[in-house]
Amino acid sequence: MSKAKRIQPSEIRPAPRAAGKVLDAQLHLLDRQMLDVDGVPVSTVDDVELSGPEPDERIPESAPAPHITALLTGPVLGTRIFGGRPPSSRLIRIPWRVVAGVDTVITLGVRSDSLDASWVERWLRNHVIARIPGGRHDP
Amino acid sequence: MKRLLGVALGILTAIGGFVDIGDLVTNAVVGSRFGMSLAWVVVIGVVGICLFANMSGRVAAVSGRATFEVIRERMGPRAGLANLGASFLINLMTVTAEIGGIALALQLASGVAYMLWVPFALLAVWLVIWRVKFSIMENVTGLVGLTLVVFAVALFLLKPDWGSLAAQALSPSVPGEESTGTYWYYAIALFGAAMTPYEVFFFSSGAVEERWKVKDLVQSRINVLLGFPLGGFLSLAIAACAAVVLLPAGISVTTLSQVVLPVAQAGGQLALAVLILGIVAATFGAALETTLSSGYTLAQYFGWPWGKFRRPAAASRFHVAMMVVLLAGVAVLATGVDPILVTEYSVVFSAIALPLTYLPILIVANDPQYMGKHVNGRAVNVAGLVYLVIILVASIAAIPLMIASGAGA
Amino acid sequence: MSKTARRVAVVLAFLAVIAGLVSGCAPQPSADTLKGPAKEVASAVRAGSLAVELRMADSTTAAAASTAADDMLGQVESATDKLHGFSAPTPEERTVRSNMLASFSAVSRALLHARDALNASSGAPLASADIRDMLSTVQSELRAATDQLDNLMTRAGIQ
Amino acid sequence: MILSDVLGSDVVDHHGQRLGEVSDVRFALDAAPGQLLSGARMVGIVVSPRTASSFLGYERLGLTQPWPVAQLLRWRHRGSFLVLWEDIERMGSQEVALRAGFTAYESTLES
Repeated sequence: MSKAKRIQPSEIRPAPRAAGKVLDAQLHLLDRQMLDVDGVPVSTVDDVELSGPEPDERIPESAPAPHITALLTGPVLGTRIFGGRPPSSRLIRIPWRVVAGVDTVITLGVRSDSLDASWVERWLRNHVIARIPGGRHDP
Repeated sequence: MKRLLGVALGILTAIGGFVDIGDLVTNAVVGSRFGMSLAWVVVIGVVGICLFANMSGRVAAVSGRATFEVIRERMGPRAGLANLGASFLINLMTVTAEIGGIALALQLASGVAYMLWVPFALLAVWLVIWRVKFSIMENVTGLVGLTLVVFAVALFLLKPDWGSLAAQALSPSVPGEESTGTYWYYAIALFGAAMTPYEVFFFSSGAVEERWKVKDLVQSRINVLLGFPLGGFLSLAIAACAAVVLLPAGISVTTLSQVVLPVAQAGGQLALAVLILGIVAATFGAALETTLSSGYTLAQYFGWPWGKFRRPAAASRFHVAMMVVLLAGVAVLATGVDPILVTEYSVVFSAIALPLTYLPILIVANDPQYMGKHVNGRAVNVAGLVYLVIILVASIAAIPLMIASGAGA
Repeated sequence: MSKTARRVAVVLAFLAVIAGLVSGCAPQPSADTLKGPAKEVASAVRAGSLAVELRMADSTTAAAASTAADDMLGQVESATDKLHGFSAPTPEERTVRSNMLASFSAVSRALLHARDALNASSGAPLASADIRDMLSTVQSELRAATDQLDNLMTRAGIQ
Repeated sequence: MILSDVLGSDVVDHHGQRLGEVSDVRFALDAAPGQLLSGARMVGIVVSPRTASSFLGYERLGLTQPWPVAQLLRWRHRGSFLVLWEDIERMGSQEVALRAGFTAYESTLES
């Protein structure tokens, strides 16, 4: 606990109002369930990808604010728990443009089967479940 | 009529969930060693499970979110994973114990060694999970499990000294034979058996499976308030039967074959047959619930599609996870470990993991973003907090007491 | 990530403490350690007795009663193993232990007979004199074994 | 960059004096309208003086029940503030540096 002594800003002003809906990532995005256009669970939001800035590089004044490019899922969860960072190529992305709504769940405007995020589900379906008699029938 | 049928969900979780192998064994052990002097714990446990099952059912009905989705979202990935690990381990232990319980009950019925029944029990449980509709599953095991009422009938037939039973229950004291540490260890075991976390996972996920809406809340409350006290009543009858017959005879329960002795003495072969049927139904129902619960918790943490209302192909990871759990449970049994011992440990570990499950439920039940105007009332919050303190104390005390009492030896 | 490392260290330390406590509480050799196994066997033989009694009254099935006898047999075996595991440093303790072991094996024999008799009682009508005789013989054997063990426990100061 | 890079990072002012940790990143749905939902523009970061574990959101959502839990979490997060994107000079997984003369705003969300 040998953190440097902390200082507190002398004045805290009322926040300016934003025009659109305001989201806090931890509160409203991370770890929420994502449902596809038919209400089928896709995955959880394990992390969020931004358009910038480059880590540890000086941000020029009046640089445009970054925006969310994609919601991430899959192995990135492990790095959130145990630390580290996966290579960018291993991230499974759900592009922000397919996100249709943010509430207690995140709704997507596309079908689950069209997303990379559900490849394990499809693999197990085709290689295990569908091969057992009754696997494709309603219970 | 439909509403009447709906109450069966409550009765199922009461019989198959409240009275499962854990309650059967723990209550009989306690009755045979401590008489009715731990009855108060069952009462506290019943009130607690009513409170939190009702809360988790309400969250599921209003928001459509089952308990473990809420746990992940509120506690974050790290604490959520710790909770998942603990819950999953306990679920696995409970699945193992329940399948062992089915096999032990079938051994009592047939005289054929229980090990030979394990593969049949496994196959039957898996087939039901694979093919049978949720509502049929819950109604059949629920109704057949009701035959456990034979414990209460047996208690009447035994013509016990009701006054002394009541005295033991109302002014509890540690019997001279036993140490205080052991008494409190079993208090925690009983509490854990009554409040096992898988019940709320199952209950809330079941509400989603049955597509409960806000208008079903009244029914959910009836289910809980009727079903769980019935389960608690049966638990007390089990303990009382053991207290009346086995305690005076100097028999302390360690096997399922001893649990049934009082009922056989009171009601003869017919009662015994009914009882074995009830035990098979209750452990079978609980095996289904715990297997499903382990699938629910995993799927809800990782956001997979889940539920028996989907065809297996539409919830492939969920079904694969449950197959793995069932096989793992049977692998544990194949080592020759005593299922009753697994049961006794599973209820204590349940008690240890309780706060991880119940705190997030209490918090989300207060969040208007999820609950709208159906947030907890003041009385429910006060009761919830009181229980949170009890749960926390039980959870912290469990391991020291387990060590001090040599796991109840 | 030093925070994570610290958390891991705390968890590991906690586990180490628990492991230490558990191993520190392993059974120590003393006369008191006889108490556990002795009580287990005392309970087991009584349960066997009750099962035979219920079978004689036709209250229970052969399958359930013989399962009970078989379970109790297993319990006596595990108690015997436990007793073998304890060391008895003084001569008196050795005597008590060997008497106890003898008594356990008497119980074990009686339960074995009980199980076989209960098994044999299936199918045949209970009224048959053979079965009744057989069951009452094992019942008295169980009683004798119980009395022997009880005496031994009283003498050893276990009650 | 991804969010977990910055969440939990230390926040320092331009002198390197420590202010707290990044407990959340705030967005507003007011960027260029997309097909389904507007783009999510980063508004700023929420700095908590003590802990990054945002746990449960009591600190910003005006939740008051059950009160002992609410009070405890609120107390853990007292003094949290919001810093806008324009006042951030550098963002990294160890440290987020603010520009000289940054402004601290209230971090509460109106719900």
